[in-house]
Order: sequence, then C-alpha cells, then structure tokens
Amino acid sequence: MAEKKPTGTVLVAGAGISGIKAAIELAEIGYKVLLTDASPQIGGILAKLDNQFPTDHCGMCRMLPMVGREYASQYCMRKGLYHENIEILPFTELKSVEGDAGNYTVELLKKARYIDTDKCNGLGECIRVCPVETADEFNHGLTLRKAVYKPVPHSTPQMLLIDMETCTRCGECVKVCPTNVINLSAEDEALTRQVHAIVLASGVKLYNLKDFEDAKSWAVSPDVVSSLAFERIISGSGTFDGTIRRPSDGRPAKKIAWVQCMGSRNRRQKRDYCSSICCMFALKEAVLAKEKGGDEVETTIFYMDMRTFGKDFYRYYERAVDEHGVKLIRCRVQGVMLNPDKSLSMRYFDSETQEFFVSDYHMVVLSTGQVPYETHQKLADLLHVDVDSRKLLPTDPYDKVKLVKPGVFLCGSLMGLTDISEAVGSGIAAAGQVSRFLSGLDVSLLEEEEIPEPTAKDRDEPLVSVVLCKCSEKMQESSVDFNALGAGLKRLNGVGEVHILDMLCSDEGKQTVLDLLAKSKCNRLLMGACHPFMYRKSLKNLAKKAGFAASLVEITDLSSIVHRGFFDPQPVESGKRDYTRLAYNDLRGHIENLKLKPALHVESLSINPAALVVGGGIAGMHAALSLAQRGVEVHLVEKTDRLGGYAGTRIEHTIDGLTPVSMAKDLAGKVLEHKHITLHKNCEIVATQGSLGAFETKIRDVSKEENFYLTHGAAIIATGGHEGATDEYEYGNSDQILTQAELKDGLATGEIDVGEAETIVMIQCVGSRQKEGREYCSRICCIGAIANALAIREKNPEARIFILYRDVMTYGFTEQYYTQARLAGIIFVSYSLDNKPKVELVDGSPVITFTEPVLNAEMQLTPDYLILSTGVDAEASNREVGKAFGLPVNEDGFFVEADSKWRPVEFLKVGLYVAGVAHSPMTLKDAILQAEAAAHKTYAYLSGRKIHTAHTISRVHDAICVRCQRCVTICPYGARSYDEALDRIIVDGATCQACGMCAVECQNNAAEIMGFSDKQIMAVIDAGLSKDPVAATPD
Amino acid sequence: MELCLFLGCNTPAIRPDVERAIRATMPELGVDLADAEGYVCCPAFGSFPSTDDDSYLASSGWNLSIAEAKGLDIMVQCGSCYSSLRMGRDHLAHDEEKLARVNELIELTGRKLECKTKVRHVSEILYNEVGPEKIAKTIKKNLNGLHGVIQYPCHTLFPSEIVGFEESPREPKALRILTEAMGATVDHYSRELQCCGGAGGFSKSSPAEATEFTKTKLDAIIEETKADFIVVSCITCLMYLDNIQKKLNEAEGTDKYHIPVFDYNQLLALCMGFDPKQVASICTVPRNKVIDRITAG
Amino acid sequence: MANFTKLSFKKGELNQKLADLFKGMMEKGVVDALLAPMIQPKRGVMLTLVTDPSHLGALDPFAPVVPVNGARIASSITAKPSGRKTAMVLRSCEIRALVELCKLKQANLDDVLLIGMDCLGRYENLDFVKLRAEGQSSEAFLEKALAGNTESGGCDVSGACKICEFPVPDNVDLRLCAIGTGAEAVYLESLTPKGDKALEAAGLNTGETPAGREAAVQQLVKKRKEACDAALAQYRESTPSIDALEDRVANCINCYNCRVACPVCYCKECVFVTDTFRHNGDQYMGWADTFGTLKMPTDTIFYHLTRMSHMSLFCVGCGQCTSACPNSIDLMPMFRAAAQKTQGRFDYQAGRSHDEKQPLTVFENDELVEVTGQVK
Amino acid sequence: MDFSQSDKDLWKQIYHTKDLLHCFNCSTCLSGCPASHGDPPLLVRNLARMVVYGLEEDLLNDDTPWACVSCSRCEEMCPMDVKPFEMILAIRRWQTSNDETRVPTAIVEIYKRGYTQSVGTNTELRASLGLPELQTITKMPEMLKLYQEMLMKTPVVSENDYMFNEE
Repeated sequence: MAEKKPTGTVLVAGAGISGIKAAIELAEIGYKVLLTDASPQIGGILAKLDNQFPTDHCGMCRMLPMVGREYASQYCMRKGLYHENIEILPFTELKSVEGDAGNYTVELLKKARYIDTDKCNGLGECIRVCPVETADEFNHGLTLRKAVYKPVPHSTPQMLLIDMETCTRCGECVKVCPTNVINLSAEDEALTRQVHAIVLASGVKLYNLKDFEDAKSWAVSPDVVSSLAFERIISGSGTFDGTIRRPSDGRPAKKIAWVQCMGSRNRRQKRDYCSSICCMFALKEAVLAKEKGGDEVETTIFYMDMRTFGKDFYRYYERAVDEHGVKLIRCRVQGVMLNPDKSLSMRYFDSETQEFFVSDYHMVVLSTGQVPYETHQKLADLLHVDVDSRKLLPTDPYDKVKLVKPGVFLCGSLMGLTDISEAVGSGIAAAGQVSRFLSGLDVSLLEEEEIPEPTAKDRDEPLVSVVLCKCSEKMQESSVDFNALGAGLKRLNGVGEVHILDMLCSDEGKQTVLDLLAKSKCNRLLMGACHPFMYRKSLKNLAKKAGFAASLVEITDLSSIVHRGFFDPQPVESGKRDYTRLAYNDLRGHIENLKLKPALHVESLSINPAALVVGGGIAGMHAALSLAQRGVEVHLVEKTDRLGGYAGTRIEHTIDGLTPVSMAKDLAGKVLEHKHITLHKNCEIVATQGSLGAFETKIRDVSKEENFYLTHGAAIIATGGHEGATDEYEYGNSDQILTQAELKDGLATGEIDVGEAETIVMIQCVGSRQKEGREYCSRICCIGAIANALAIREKNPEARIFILYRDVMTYGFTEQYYTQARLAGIIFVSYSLDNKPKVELVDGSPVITFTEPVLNAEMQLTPDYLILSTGVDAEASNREVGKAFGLPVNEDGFFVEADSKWRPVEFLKVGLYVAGVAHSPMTLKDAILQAEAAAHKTYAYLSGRKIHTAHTISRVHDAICVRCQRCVTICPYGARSYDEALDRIIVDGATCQACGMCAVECQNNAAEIMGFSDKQIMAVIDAGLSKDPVAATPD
Repeated sequence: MELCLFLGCNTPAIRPDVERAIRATMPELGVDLADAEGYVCCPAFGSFPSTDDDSYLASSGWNLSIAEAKGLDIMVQCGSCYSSLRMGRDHLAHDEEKLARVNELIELTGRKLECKTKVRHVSEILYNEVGPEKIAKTIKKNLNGLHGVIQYPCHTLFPSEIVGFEESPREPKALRILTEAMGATVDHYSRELQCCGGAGGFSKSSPAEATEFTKTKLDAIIEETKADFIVVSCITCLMYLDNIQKKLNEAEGTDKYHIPVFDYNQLLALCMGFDPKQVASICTVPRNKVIDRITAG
Repeated sequence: MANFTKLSFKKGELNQKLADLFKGMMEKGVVDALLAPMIQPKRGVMLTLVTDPSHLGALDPFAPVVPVNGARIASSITAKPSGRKTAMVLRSCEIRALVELCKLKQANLDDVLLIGMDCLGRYENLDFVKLRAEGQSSEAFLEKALAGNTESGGCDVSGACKICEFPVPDNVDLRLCAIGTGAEAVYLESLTPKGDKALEAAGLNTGETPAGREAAVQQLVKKRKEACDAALAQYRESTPSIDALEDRVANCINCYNCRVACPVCYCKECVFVTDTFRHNGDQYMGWADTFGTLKMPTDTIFYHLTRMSHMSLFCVGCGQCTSACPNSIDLMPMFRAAAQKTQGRFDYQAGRSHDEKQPLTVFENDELVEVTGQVK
Repeated sequence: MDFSQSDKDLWKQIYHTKDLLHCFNCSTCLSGCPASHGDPPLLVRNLARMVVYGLEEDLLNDDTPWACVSCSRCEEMCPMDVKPFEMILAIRRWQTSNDETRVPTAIVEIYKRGYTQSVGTNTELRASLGLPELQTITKMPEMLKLYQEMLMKTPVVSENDYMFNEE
C-alpha cells in the first residue's frame, strides 16, 4: 500500500495583517496553516485602527479572497478570521524550532485563557461581576478593564480571557457563568507540531513611553500619548466615543501637536534608523483630528523630514497641508513641559525668522516607532541563526521575505515597520516563497471541497425543514417559549417539519440532526443556532451531508434573541418584550425567504493554466520564473529586443551592494532556458478580452510587423519605468549639468572624471513632489544621489559635495546611508518648494544660489558639476497597455491597483496583477517583493485547483433589460460589459463581488443579485411585520 | 569611608558656611574628609578648557593626582568643579596620549596620574553611600510639615554617561529622596529641570535675559508649589538663586521673591542640630523662618 | 450669432408654407425623411413619417395636440439606426424627453436633423378633435394663443402646458419660431452647424432677427413659471401626507396607461408586470390577516411611488400621464413636484443638455473608494 | 555668501571629529538651551553649520560660544551624539588661538593664584564659622611656582606669555 504523502503544513507565527495575509494565501491553495499569535487576539496593530490612509476608513475585509469568496467566508476582518484550512492559535508562543529545511518540529505554548471560548456566549456576565479593575491594553491604558476581559472589544465571537496577574480568584465569575465555561485552574498547554515551512510575522517591538530613557522628557502627563494611543482616543469604539479629548481630564483637545521620530533616528540611543510609517501616520491622525474635531482644532507636526515616499503619500500630504491646514514645523524639540493648567508647552526654533516660540498644546502625540533588534535577536536564537551586520535576521540579499535558513520566511514589520500595503504585499510574497519551496517537497494538498451537483429535489415545491437549537436550558426558560414557537412555525404554509434540539454544536447534537434530516422530505433547511460566524461552516457541511443544496440552507442567530431575553432585566409582568414573538417573526422571515429562494449553483471556471507577463524587466522576469518554477506556462512579452528593463540594463550597483545588471543577466539566462517560459521580444500588447481563466490577448510583433494571439488564464503587468526628464535648472544648456543616471553612467565608463573636481552639487526632487510635475516621491532618488555622492567621494576625497534636498527620503534602515553620507563629509542642505535653488549659467558654467535654511542666508555655489535628481517616470506605454486590458492608469501614468492598502498587487478585475515600477516608483527589492506577490496571486488561480464563482453574483434578466448600460458604467469592479455582437449585458462571474450597485441602479430589476430578489426581500419585510398569534394552542 | 574634599573657589571664599556644613555633616554619616592641599582651579570651563587641551587637562591632572597620591576618591559639591574634573578625568582615562602628556606636564610635582581616583558628587555620596535611611536615622530634628523644591545641578546630570549617577538624567530623584528623608514634602514644578541660569557667560553677556530666564523658574515655584525653601547641591545654583531674588524684588518693586535657598548639606547640618550661625548664616534671602521651624521642631 | 430665416406666409397658408419648406429640403436631399405632425385622413393629427414629399400637403406642425409624446416615436425609429437622414419636427417636451432617452441609449440622433418648434400648448386629444370639428385651425389657435388666450369653446390646453417653462425648444438643430415673430411670419432659426448646413443646402438665406422675439419669449416664460410655482404650491398644500397621496391615486386600477404614455419610462417590460408582483394566494391572505382587510388591486400606491422613484429624475413634465389616465387621476403635478426636488438635489434638469450625466450613474472619485478602496 | 570663499577644511581645525559630521540640523540642541534665551542667542545648531561650511570670519567674530552655561543638556539630548558642548569648547579654543583678545582673563588669575578668585583669605569669617585655615596653593609659593612652570609649557600660556609675566 502506497504511503500517503503528508499534507503540506506551514506555521505562520504572528497574526497581524501580514501573517493573516500569508496564512490566507497559503490556505487558499490548499496547504494546512497553523496561525499563532503571542497575544490573546489576532489582528495585530490593525485591530486598533479604525481609520487608515488614504481613505480614512477601514477596509481590512478586502484582503479576503475575491473569487468564490463564500468558501473563505466574507465578513468583517476586525471581528475575526475563519478559514477551513487555517488553525488559529491565539495566545500561543513559539518556544522552539528544531529540524532542517522542509522538516521542522516546533514547540508551541498555548497559554491558558481560563475560559473555554468555544462554549462562551460572550455576553460578559463574568465581566460585570468581576471586582478587579486594571489598565486596558487595547486602549493603551487610557481606560480600565476587569481581570476577565475582552482583549478586542469588537471581535466576534468574543474571545474572553482572565488575566491571572490581577485576578483575585474570588470566583464570582464562575458563579454567574450561565454556560459553565470558566476554569480558574486551567493550565498552559504545550503543543508540538511538525511543519514543512515557517513564516515569521510577529512584527517587532514598538517604542513605548515607559521603557525608554529618551521618552522621559516627554512622559510628563497623561496627555502625552503615543500615536497608537491617539488612534484609540479618536476611535469610535475607543476611549471617548470618537471625540477628541485629553486623557487627563476628558476636556476637549483643540490644540494638538505631533512629535516625529520619537525613539527613531537617534544615534545616541543606538537607534539610527527611521521607522518609515510615522510621517504618514501623523499626517493621517492630524487630518482625522481636524475632521472629527472640527476646523477649530489646530494640528501641528514637528518633524525633520516629511517622509511621504509611498504611492499617493505626497498628494495626501498636500491635502493635509493645503486643504486641512495641518501645520508643519521643521524642528526637533527636546521635550515638553507640563503647565499647571495641564497644558503642555513646547519651545521651538523657527529657522525662517531665526526666532524661538513657545506654544501650548492640549495634547502631544509622539510618533513612536520600532525597536527591532531585541525581537530579531530572539527569533535568530530560536532559529539557531546569527543576526546579520545590521543586527537583523539574515535575509536573502534580493528577497526581503526569504531568510537564509531554507524553508523559513518573514513578512510584515520584521522587515522594518511597514505600512498596510507593504505588510499585505509581503504576506503574499512570503506565501509565494513558501509555495515555491513546498512545490519542491514531497507533500500533498488538502482535498478540495466537493461541490454537489444540483438535484431534482431542489426544483420541487419549496418545503422547509426548521431545526432550532435551544442552546442552554438555563436560558430559554425565561425568554423564548420554544414549544409555542415550534407549533407556530409548523403551521406555516411551506414548512414541512420543525425540530427543537439542544446543543446543536455538540457532536451528539450534530448526529441527531443528521439522523432527522436523513428522513426529511424537505428541500430547504433553516437552522436557528448561535454564533453563526463560528458555526456557519460546520452547520453548512452538516446540511450538505444531509443532501441540501448550499443555497437553500439558512442559518440564523437565534441565540442572540434568546440571550437578549435572558438578560433583559425587565420583569414579564411590567411589559417585558415578547421574545417568542421576536424569534417567530425572525424565523418566519427566513422561511418566507427560503420558500422564494431559487437553488443557486456555483460555476466551475474553466481555467487556462498559462500566464502572461507584460514586461521583461527584473520584476517581470522574477514573476515569470516564480510561476514557471511551479509549473505554470508563462508567456513573457517584452517590447524591446532585450531583457532587463531599466534597472537591469542601467544600474550596475546599488548602495546596498546589489548588482542589478548582473542579476538581470542571471535572470535572463534562466528565463531563456526555462521550459515553461516562452519569450516574445519586440512585442506590444494590442488588445485583450475575456476574464479570469480565459483571456485572449492580441499582440503585435513590431519587428515582424505581424499580430498574433495568446490565450492565458491571468496576466501580470510589469511594465516598469525610467529616469524622469527635465528642462529645469538649465539642464541641456551645459555639459556640466547632468542627471543622476548620466553621472552614474559617466562615472562607470570613465567619461566623467571627478578626480579634479572641487565642488559638486546635487539637486533633489527636480520636477518631483510638486503640482504640475511628478506629484509624487520617486522613492529611489535620495538613496541614488547618496550612492553617487559616495562614489565621487571615493574617487575624490577632497571634493566638496552638496546635496540640496527637500526631505531626505532614507526611510527604514536606509537611514544608515544618510548617516554614512554625512560621515563622508557630504553636506546636505534643505530647500523649500517655494524657494527653489536658482541656477544661472556664467560663461557656460552653472552658478547656484539658494537660501541656506539653518543660517537663513543667501549662499552661492559654483560647482564643477551640477547633478539633477529627476525622479522616475512611468512608461509612456502604460496608457496603451492599460487601455488594452481595461485597467486604470493614474494621472502620473502608473497603474491603479484595486486597493492601495489591502490589495496592492491586484486590479479590481480579477486575474490581472501589477508588479514593480508599473505600480509606482520603488526600490529593486520592493519590486522583487511585488513580483513575487503578483506571481503568487496569479498562481493561486492557475495552480490547477478548481476555481468556482460564488453562489451569489449578479445576473441580467435579458427579457426586461433595455441595454441602457447604466449598470456597466456603475459597476465598480468592471464586472459588467455590453457585448455589441450579442446585444447583451455580460457579467463576469469571477469579478463580480455582488456589491449590488447594479441592482440598485437598474430601474427595472433587470440587474439582480441572485438570491436577493425584490420578492424575497418584500416577503421578509412582511414576515417581520406579521402580527398573527404565534400559536394559539401549542401541540 | 574617606574622601578627598575638593572645595573649588566659591564655597571656601564666598559661602564658607556651606563648607562648614559639609565638614560638619559628612563625618557624622561615616564619610571622613581629607583636604586637597595645594589644589588649583578645577579648571572652570571658561578658563583653560576654553583655550587648549594641555592647560585644561594639566590642571585637571594636577588636582586628580593630589587625591590619587592619597589613594582617595574626590568629593565635590560645586557643579562646575565636579563636571570639569569628571570630564577632564574622562578625557585622560580614555586617551593614553593625553594622559602621557599630562604626566609629562605634572612630572615636576613628583606625582603621577593613573586615573584611579574617581570624582564623585556630594549628593551622589549621600544617596548611594550613605543612603536616605541612614540620614533619617541620624538626624535629630526634621523638616516635617515643610515643603521644599529641588534645583538639580545640571552638571551632575548631563551628559549622563560622563557625569551622571541618577537612574535617569531626565527624571533625577536623588535630591528629592534625600530631602524627603529629612521629613520634608517635596513639590514638583514644571520647570524643575531648568538650569538656574547662573553658570557660564550667559548671565554676564545677557544679564536681562538671564534674569528673565531665572524669573520664569522662580515664578513657577511660587505659582505651582507651597515651597518653603529651595534645595540645591551646587554652589553656583545656591548663590545665583539666592542673590537674584533680591535683584528681582528691587527691579519689580515687590517682595514676591523670598524663597530661602539651602545647600542640601546645610539642611542636613541644621537637622543634625549644628549651630545655624555656623552652617547656614550667609544668605541674601533670609532663612530665619525655616531655620526657626527646624530648631523649634 | 443666431441665424434666422424669415418665412412669411399669407393668412391661412402657414401649413402650405411649411410643406413647401420641407418638400424643398427632401427634394434637395437635405433629408431623406420627415417625421412631423400631419392631419390624418379621418380625424385628428398624428406624428407621421414621410419619405415621399408629395404627401406633405397634410402637414400641420402647429396643431395644438400631442397624442403621443414624440420622444417615444423618435426612439422607435432611431434606437437601432436606419441610416436614413431624417428631419423630426418636435416640441420642447418631446425633445427634452428625447435627450434623456439618448443618454439611456434608447435613441440616437446621429442621422436626425432635429427641428424644434415653439409650443403654446396642446389640448387633450378629444378636445382637439372637438375643436377641429368646430373648425378651429392651427393658425387661428396660434394667433389667439400668442395673444394670451388658449381657452376655446369651453376647452383649454392641458394643465401641464399651462405651467410649462419651456415653450421654446433647446438642443435642436433648427427651430421653428412663432413667438414674437409678428403676424404672418414664422422664422427658422439655426442653432448648430448641422442646422446651418441644412439651411444652406435647402437654399435658404439668413436674414434679419425677429425683433420682438426675445422679449415675448421672456414674458411668456415668466408667466408660465409663476403659474408653475402656484400650481406646485397648491399641489403640495393639498397633498401633505402619504395618506393624501394615497387618496389622490385611490382610483388607480393598475391599468399602467400612465407608464405607457410616459416618454421617459423606457423599460421594455415593466417590473410590475413580472413575477415580482404576481403573488400567491397565501401572500394576499397574509396581508389581509395583518390589517383585517386588503384593498384590491394591491400595490397601486406602491406602483406610483416606484415609478416616481425611477422616473422623477428624468421627468420632463409633459403631462402625458395625466392625459392617459382613464380615471382622471392628475398625476402630472405629483411627478413635477417630485422631479423638482429630486432633480434639484443633483443640480440636474431632465433634457437640459446632452452633456450632463444622469444622476446616480456617475460617481465622484471618493464615492467608489468606500466600496472598493481603489483610489483613482 | 560664496562657498568658494569658505574654508572646506576649517572643521578639521576646529572640531575634527566624526561626531560633528553626524549633525543633521535637527534643532534639538536649541530648544532646551539656557543661553539660547540670550541676546544674541546662543544657537548651537547654527554654530555647527558654520563650522561645517567653514565660515571662518563669521565664526571668529561670534561671541555666543562664550555665553554657554556648560550645563551640557545639549549633549544629553542630541540624537546624533554630536557632543555640542565639546564643540562649543572647541570653537572657543580655536577662537582663542587665532585671536589673543579672546584669551580669558580668568586664566591669568588662575596662573597668578591658582584660582579665579581669592581663596582662603577670608580667615576671620572662616574662623567665625569654626573652619580651619585652608591649605590653598596661594599659600604654598613653591607649589604655585611649580604650577606656573607647568602652565608655561602649555600653548595658551607660552604663546601669550606677556600676559602672565607683567610683574
């Protein structure tokens, strides 16, 4: 007998968003995932954030799978995560890792919660009676909690636990618990698991105001808070119901200051790095403060460099300053002084006027960053590896998510603090790397769920079977009369049977139901139970086993009504609400709905398992190879006659020791050799049609002047970019004025000799970060300029090198290069957008005049060379490629991803992905990370697993459709199109998210979300309003 | 223990009652003091440290070697002397070349410097070596019912890695705990960590601004606390905060500023029952009220 | 500058003059066909599609009657274009409805030379037939109406016309002007390059501008607006509640005539005749159970509210709904009052311009963000 | 100001240390500096820039380094560990060595009697407080001589010996 291969199993340690994303991506392609988190909850930092840049809303649910979404359940991610293939272990620490690549034994310690959360109803009687009060971690100590508490107030189901540090063991909670789930003598549980790969996603320790010396100049009042605590203060579910008040006395905070770089960019405290995300965080908070607190709220940010380097960050910054009036002051302040009236004084220097000012604030928010070394050292010890020279986990030089130890990957803030987009992107990329790694091992996938064929029974006259769970006897006594309820429902037209059971969630309960349903003649099923979030999946499986079509099963939260009745303090005699009636009307609504509901069936999409990659730069080649390695046929289309793109042909060395040109050569060699990759050089995209699994793209071979067609299941756009052009600063009028790329080339070829040069000046942000220009940061120019300056310094130690900048964008650990440059004697001088340096040609040579900001003095430089950092431009062909694929391109010429935070490499149209500079200017490592992520998203659909549409998608009633095409215009996902040849509106079932916009818009109900017809909705409303007696005489 | 007392210039010359207080109290607490015969200027930051390394470090070396010859650590009360000596020692201890040069220069004294001698501040000795408990036990009278505020000497705080002894230079507590050990209530105020304004060239080059600067501190004390006195442990702080109050009153035509200023050891001496005339007699702002309370108590 | 061509006619020969005009246009190949009101052999005046110019003798564009809103007819002819150049002579309410239908892809004006005509109102169909039988001519109506009197033999023009602020059509290539043009003359005004070309091809020279026209139009519009405000105020006062509204449509019999007559009710088949409103017996019984009684037919107020929610954004106020009702329910003020609010909400006016996007079909950038998170 | 006129290597003369080069003009040194309240204010950050730029003349004429109270708060707070107080002292030294009028008179006093002021001469007052006579160097002529001899070997005294040998 052949031995069964083990199921590919992955440990994802850390359930913040990057870990969750990695877990979902792996689970979706059929691997078993263990998702652990050391804290009692999942969600990480994001559980605390109500509002995220740039929409200032939440959008966490958008990281869930888009196609066949019912199989992962689509719901609010802030409440929880449920996935068949993911075992979630909160409050579990990783204790040890032993073994080799592909065969790791991990020891986990599952800490005792003292509450059986599977059975807890989450209503919190225990919390009410607990006598202990202590600072609440979730609200950063701004509020109090009990010893038994909900770690995240909005999670569902409530994952309560008891904090034994503060618990007095008085036992009151045990007495009142209606479900008997509290065990004060529970113990931690040690678990040992075998896994094939590990993803580290634990995040890093964050700077806080308690543990660090340099915070003590600030922590003088409760009104000095960290940026995360401020997030809780303004949260609707936070400390003051979303109004902005200072913690000390709850009075409105009208003047708020943010202080940047708290704990970061500090050589003295051995933290010479930037924490990357704090500038945007502060801008967002300042804008939110204005929005929530009104215009009279004054917001001031004290900063050194406003690091708005990411996509759309600069525009947000402009809006914050221009539209919202957020004030920015470039000054690092020593500390804050607490005044007797509780206001907080800060003294700062205004360089422009060369004067000091003292300002009083109601609240001071410290933009606290990361303290990574401790976390990295701990993980390195656990993995038996050494930290690298940066004191961080040793990673592959090109792959940020790949550890040097095989089979171990990392994502999220372990790479340095990441914003949501990077965290999500790295989670996908890590999943991609794991998938590539596991594809080389002898492991199997979890079996795919069988989708049953439609049966004739579904089309019979509707007959509903009703199964109700009484939950706990203890509760139903005082609230819902189940006998009357059952009798009432049984009387209804179309109800075949009513079963009232107890403990449906137990194994016996399930068996009982199965036995009952096996005998049933009904073809529709309504189950009234508890915790539908948690049990929906298992109850649906039960129904499936009993032969019910998935779309004809409804599960409703009956327990909330029972519980509400139980806890309603009003005595029956003084007019307590009739909870039996409430339950009856609710259930009746479901019954009426079920009666009218058609049997819906999912469609198994036919998937062409080939991918198209547009662009043969490093990102494109990396993506192609990532897919090909996993057996996917790839067509790589490159418009020029050579591979490598901009970086792979122009950049020999980067400051962090990478060699893009030789790397590109290496990749090109692999691409050419790979049996799964077909290269199409000199080819342009003409047009594309089709949808996920079945695209057909017309391609023009420019050299042969002929067109041909490629069919593919998905595509990755990796069209790249190039150095920007300029005519500013006398560029083109002197051979002493060059761009950074020209300098780099000239230095490499020796055409430019800086050996004798006395002075070299570089100007940053040429044509960038301004209206009517590149209204974005190109992200790589500051580091590029520093690299060039250091190269000059090496050839000529005596030359004076000046870099005129607006904000030095050496975010994250690249801050070290800024420091390195200063140490090499390179002089950095800032200028402001409204007072740019002026360049004149005197006898053909550039003379630069500018206002020196520190001394506020006019200065002049006469350099041998003036070097301009002109930023990164999008490829001009992006617009045509965008048009061909029907993909949006922003005003800067970069592709617009589906969601800037939660779906960074996807387009709204399913099956199309973006990677690299086509998305926005980024570093080589980031481009590779995106390529890996895009490749993985592609692979998830092309891996050979069945891809189903959801039951619930929108459809068109052709007979009553007038083809006015309003629905096509309105569909935010581009799932609807008008087919001229057929004269019909077509719905792309994979792309449709059933948002319902078309159904709302369509005047005539020709657009309908299946299973949500007007008739059903009206029937539910009628049932909700029904007043007939529940049951006159119970049987 | 025995320590070599480095007095500097202001204390013995202008406020010898502080010297008296130190000499009176420390032995009572088990700290015997030896004199540094032939010591010279620390040197003050405005002197040799502002001209060249040689003259600065040679003077430091001169002083350090006196104590080193006795095999004793140095104890200082004056903040400037403490900081200058400690920084000088730090330079020498970490730079063999400089140490060699200094030894070359002080060779004529016949002394040799190995930088074994440590430089310690009197408040650090009281806090770490003696301890608040011992002080509480030793005193005969106390400050019960009196409110004090602290003026921490900047020179004992910054830069912490060279001069510091507090757990946190941003949240110093030694003087508070020592003062509380004598029964006083210590009030916090917003400008607690602000410099007295008396050291260096500031008060000479910008007298009006320097006075205004110190005024903000005194105003904060008056408005925010119930201070009966200010506790210092630096001769500059003592003299400056004491003398400026009279100036302020004269300039503003008020008597608003009348908070007596004491060196910590003076309060200690009073609580130990020493004669106020000897240990706390020289001042601008009258100290009678506080002294009377202590002696009466 | 507007291009006007003066068309003088002898008393009683207006229709002849116009017939000559269009005949010339067709013969010169300016257009292949003409859609215009023509006198029918037996009775009445109807829009008629003419491809043979010899039949133009029956032309009567100014006949004060609109049996069917012409936008519907224009939609039928152009939704799937014939490729034939067609002149269409329509009134303001018809043209405004046509503009909406174009936006809804139910009509296409590429091949159409749109000729609008000044309109002083229409009689209800039966009234018109009666007046014609009594010998009233279009010319006589025009003369009397221009003098400010539309009442004749106990009949008056429809309520919708009395409060119509758009006696002069916009968004046309050519305009047949009768207001403020003086006796025995109408003008043909060109408003577009297409119109200019047509005039030129027809060999018509442009000449003087009718001097009194602007003032006369303004005065008429002002009068109509005042009447409109008064009528809507009166309606709102008389219908302050949902009960009053229900009372207003109490006699509705679900014949759906109003829906058929409405030019902007553009659906092929109305949702009210689909399964959605075909209920089972137990459904009726259930409703009856809730209140003890159930008025039949059901869904009448629901029908009107639904139609209102669908159509009020496009309503041009032509009043065909009122005219169509066999039970004399005056629906026009209901729709006009609602339309005034709903269109006002979006700063939209049905039929005002081809370029204005219909409300609820366009999203502001930041509106979609909330659905998808995408930032454009 | 034209940079071609400034001395790019001036910083090496004044404060030749990597610490200075770390400075990124963040202004932390300014906000808590007591002497920054002066008129003119002591602006440590600006001085650092002037040193880096090599603005020799401006620096030579700048009195503000002498207003420093030596509290060293800037040293504690400086996130780049520029050691600004050390820099202030370094600027003073450079000024002194380039401009004899900058030589502080205090050092003449110290040379003469070991201290900036007369220590140990208040014998009566001291006695009244019960204090012993103090063994100051002033009272130990041979020792003082050795001290003077030693100082004479240091640059500031030897180069400006006329100031010390008046008598």
